[in-house]
Amino acid sequence: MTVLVDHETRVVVQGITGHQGTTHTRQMKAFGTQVVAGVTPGKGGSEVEGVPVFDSVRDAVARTRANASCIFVPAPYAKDALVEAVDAGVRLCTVVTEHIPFHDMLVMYHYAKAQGTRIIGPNCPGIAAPGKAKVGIIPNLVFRPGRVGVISRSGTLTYEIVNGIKEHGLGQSTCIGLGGDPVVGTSFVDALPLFEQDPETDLLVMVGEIGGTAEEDGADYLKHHFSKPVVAYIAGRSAPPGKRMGHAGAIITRGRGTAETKVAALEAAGARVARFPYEVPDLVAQLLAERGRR
Amino acid sequence: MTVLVDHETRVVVQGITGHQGTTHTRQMKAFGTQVVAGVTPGKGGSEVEGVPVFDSVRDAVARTRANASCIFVPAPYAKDALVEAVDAGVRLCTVVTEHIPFHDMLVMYHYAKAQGTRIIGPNCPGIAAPGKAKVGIIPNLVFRPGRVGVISRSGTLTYEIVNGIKEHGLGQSTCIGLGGDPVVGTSFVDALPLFEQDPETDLLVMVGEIGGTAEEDGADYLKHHFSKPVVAYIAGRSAPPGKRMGHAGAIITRGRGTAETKVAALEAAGARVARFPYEVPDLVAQLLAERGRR
Amino acid sequence: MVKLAEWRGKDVFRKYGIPLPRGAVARSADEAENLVRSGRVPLPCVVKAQVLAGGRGKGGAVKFASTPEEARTAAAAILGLEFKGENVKELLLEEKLALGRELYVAVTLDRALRLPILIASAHGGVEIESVDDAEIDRQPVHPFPGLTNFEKRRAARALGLSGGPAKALDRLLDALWGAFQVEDAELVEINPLAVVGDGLVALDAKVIIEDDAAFRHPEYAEIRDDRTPLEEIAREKEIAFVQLDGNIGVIANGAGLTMATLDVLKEFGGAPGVFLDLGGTDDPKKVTEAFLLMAQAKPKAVFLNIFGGVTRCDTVANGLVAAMQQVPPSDRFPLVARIRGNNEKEGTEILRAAGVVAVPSLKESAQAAVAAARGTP
Amino acid sequence: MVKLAEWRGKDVFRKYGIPLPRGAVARSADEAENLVRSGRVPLPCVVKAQVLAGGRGKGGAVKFASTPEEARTAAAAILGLEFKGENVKELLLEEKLALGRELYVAVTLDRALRLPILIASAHGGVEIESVDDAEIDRQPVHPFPGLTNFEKRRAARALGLSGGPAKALDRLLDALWGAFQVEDAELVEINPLAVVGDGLVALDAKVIIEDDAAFRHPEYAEIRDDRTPLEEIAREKEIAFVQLDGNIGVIANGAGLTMATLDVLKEFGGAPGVFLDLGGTDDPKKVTEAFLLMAQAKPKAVFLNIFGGVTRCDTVANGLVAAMQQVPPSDRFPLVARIRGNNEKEGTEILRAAGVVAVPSLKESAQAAVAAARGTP
Repeated sequence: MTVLVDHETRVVVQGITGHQGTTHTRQMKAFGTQVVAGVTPGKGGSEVEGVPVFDSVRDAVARTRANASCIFVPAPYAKDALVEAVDAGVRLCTVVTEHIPFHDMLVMYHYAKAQGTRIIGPNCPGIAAPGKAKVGIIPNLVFRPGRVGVISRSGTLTYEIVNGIKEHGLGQSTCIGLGGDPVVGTSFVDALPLFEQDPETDLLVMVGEIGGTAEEDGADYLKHHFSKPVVAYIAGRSAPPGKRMGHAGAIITRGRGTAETKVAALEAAGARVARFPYEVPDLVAQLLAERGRR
Repeated sequence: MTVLVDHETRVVVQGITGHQGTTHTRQMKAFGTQVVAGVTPGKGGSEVEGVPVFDSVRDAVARTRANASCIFVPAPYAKDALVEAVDAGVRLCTVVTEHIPFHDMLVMYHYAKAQGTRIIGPNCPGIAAPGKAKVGIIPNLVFRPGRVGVISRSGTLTYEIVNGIKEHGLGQSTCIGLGGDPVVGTSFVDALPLFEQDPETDLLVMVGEIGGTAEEDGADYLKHHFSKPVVAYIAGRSAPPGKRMGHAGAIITRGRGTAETKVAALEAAGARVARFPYEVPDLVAQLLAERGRR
Repeated sequence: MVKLAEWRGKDVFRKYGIPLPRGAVARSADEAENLVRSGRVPLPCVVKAQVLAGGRGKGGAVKFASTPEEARTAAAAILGLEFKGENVKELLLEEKLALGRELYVAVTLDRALRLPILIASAHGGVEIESVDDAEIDRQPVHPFPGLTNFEKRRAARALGLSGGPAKALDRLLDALWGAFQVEDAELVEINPLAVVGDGLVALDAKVIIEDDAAFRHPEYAEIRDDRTPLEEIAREKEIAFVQLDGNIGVIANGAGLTMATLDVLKEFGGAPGVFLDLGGTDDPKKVTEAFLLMAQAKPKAVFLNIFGGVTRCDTVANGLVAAMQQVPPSDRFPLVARIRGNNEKEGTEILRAAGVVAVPSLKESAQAAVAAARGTP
Repeated sequence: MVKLAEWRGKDVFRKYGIPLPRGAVARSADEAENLVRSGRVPLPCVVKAQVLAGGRGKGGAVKFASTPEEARTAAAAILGLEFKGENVKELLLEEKLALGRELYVAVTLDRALRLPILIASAHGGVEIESVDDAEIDRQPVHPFPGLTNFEKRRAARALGLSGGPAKALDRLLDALWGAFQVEDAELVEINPLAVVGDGLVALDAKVIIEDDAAFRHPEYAEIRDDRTPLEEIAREKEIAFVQLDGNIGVIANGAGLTMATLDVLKEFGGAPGVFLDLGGTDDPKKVTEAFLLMAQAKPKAVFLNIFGGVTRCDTVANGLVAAMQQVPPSDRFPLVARIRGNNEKEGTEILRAAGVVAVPSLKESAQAAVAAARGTP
């Protein structure tokens, strides 16, 4: 494994018979992922996209040795679905579901952590390692195997930037979309060490947003523990304080979590910060070239 | 450190101003333990047995670098006291308090585990390493430094047996009283690896009781992972099924957890099982002598 | 532990919304008849002795009635029965339902896992101990996330339920889990849980409340169905009291030491009777209290085995000698005392000086106690 | 998020047993006077505008009254005020208490810790943002053990409370914690919390309920104090709606992409107005709905920026062209569309064929949108 997923990753899709579950099972398989099982209570015994469906994650794991889960079940049932995966021994769960109450997510996060399961998300595009595996919903078309790592709090903006990297003729090692909710299972600080240790990543792209202090905390980690070049972009420079910009994470309150503080922290940590998404690929190419020259 | 406590152990006594807290602070100090702090809310700033008292464990840890706690607070407040110690960063907690509702103990156990804190007890005599440190209430007089490890589910029966070992001219490396409640923080299975790895322990004495299957589980561990000689004793051979023998742990229900099944499991695992407490020291001496001859 | 009688257990279940047959409690044949006549209990009905032991059906402690007169007759027949040592003083009268399958569900503690477990079996209506292990589904439930949907779905599968009854189970298990947690229960058990039409009904209720949580539950303070006056005193003094068949009273401190004492006494042919466990303490006051309590139990001989940790043995011995004076001559008994620990030599001498057999060795003192009970000193 | 008006927040507090001044809501001067005359609100009393913004005292939205007439006058003066953009339609009348110190307590979420935090400050009665950080005590509270005694003791210390008020705080914090959890709140805040004699009274209430938990709380469904009709439609369609000051309408999918679009528009001198975020989806139906919704907002120009992941761009483009036909000519606006992803070339061509400015580059398309809004194509 390089960063969390690889050829050994065996995915169970929770909520596979829903529209999203089915669509993205197809996409994950097209990506080359081993999607070994689906779960929808009451639909055990059927098949979706050639994948056997089980009534419970426990059954799915017992029969298919699934070791990663991709959760699409509706928000009111997401907490139980996550606990089910954890109890079945699944140690990596991508939660795509949006609108999960943060009170539920608090339980999910601390329960999973206690049992040794990593959550990516919720309300996130998931994780993908081109040429290896994808657990989530990032469009396949933006990827191309390469040596640029990407960690992002955004969804479609991640696609935009990852696609930009591809169109620039570069490729990605692993890309993680953390999700933009107030409480996420994996934050920048949690994800950065994985890329620092990953021999397949030469450079890291961090895509942040206003709201919270995850980028500042990430910058602190960069400063003290990260040796690879970093290109960053922070969305929302022009967003007014106090307004929720789309999802609950992206809000500036009490003067904390502004684009300015994030950009300043990242620059102080040695990252090159793009002012616009379309500047990212150029900066990446430039830093890789500089690195190559050394 | 050999088994959990040593000269580096710095004890904070929660509930130090109570009768038990004060008495055993004196005893622990007499044993040679570094008792660095006490906690009783509202009594911060005072002193007990020469030990400074604080209003909170957080304060106590900040000021004295306490790293182990001995909890004497009454049962209704024990859960909160434990959480307080855990949150203050204490990673070893001996809970002497008896009559803690097991529903509370379930929360205590799983919360402490998630945060990386080991609980010994509740309703237990605690842990002692003669010549090093004691966190708990085992009478000082039964000890003498040596190379016999003791793990016991009992209280006074532990004293009886440990004293017997001393009177036989032998000594103990570390002695842990696990407590006899239905839910304990550290069971035989949890404690055995510590003694297996302890270079100062040559032989282990296991003192069990009827009720539950902790001894059977321990025997299973012995069989597969334990290399040192073991002498065991199981109390309650003549106790009738369905009667609670003193505390909630010691009850035989549904034919499980009888003295017979425990003795059989231990013997099958290679332990020498004494029929009466007073046989233990002889068996210990005999096995040590055999070992010496080899 | 507090075992609740069926009707009290059902009161708990009712509080949490678990469906029950309509019914009411009667303490006399008159009352039973009136409950039926007034329509509070519909006919036909079942009349059940409110005792804690199982096997009531086979034991004649459950009868059926189709008329008020039959209800009276059944009540009269059951009241006053002695059922497995309990006198029947209360009856539960309930409507007799047209039953489908009978299931089993319970929540209790799994000590090894340190988690509550939800137990479900499609084979209800019999003692769960008699059901094959493969037919019993056990699921640990973690108290942090609490009981979850997938656990309830698995239980439904184990019970063979779908549709309406599965939906009813979903609500019922939430209620059962709530009762287990909020009431500080050791066990909440429904056996049988009957499928009635599209729903489920709890035909019996077994609820055991944990003693240690009594401080949170003053409502259970008065329910101590099975306590003798001596047991009551012991409880007040926080001394564990166990009644066995023999004639040697045992006073010891700590459950393990008490049981070991028992084992040794038996080895030498002794028959332990009442025994008192002071817990881990060597508090001389508690030793004295246990001694005086023991005097009331009128044993043939008493074996006192205290391992002194904190207190000095001479202090304990002095307290004991003082207590002996308080026992009226008619109630006196031969005493063998073993006090170990701090200053044990001094303590032993004080006892001997007061005429008490005091031997430091557990083996020898046990032998002495057995001899004393036989009247062969 | 649902911000509750003070009186609704106090209704929540009442449910959990938090002590409050006696009071009632009035929606007219008559009603205000009657509340006082009938004794439902004791005199002297305070009359408070029920608006969501802070700083009511200084803003003339809080008045005092000693007689029913004064209550009427105060009510009449406040009702109809426009306070920071809100029309005052409701008043809360409450008894005026003899106050001691004014404190601050709240529970909210700490995102970085991923734990709720209990916030306490002895400096209540002012905006907490204006209080020095050193004077604010913050404690994470883990939801598994829940709020514990030591946390409550530390809060009492931070608030400088002991004796009766400390005991009152103990109960109050349990209630506040309960409200935070059970109501799925983002924030429960009491500021000021007043020491009144030996007790504590919540003089104000700020409660914010999380939108995502709406499925558990139908009781809050009707309370959406600050929604315009367009916002209401957007909510129903599950489209995030944000109203800014400018004149360029923005439709994008995903919060990050939406904000990035904003940043680029501003860079080129554009002023974004209403913007609609479809969330992470590229569902053509949702694109169409957003487009029609945007038409109602009457923007000067619209910039549509969709990154297509699952759906093909040509499908989205066709849907968009179809939607354009549905907008009445009077409501039409210049449209710049950027659709990236699968089949983007085909999609862009479909749009161009329909007369839409369609540029794949974010930079160029943003420039085009700004130009369109200026009327300089």
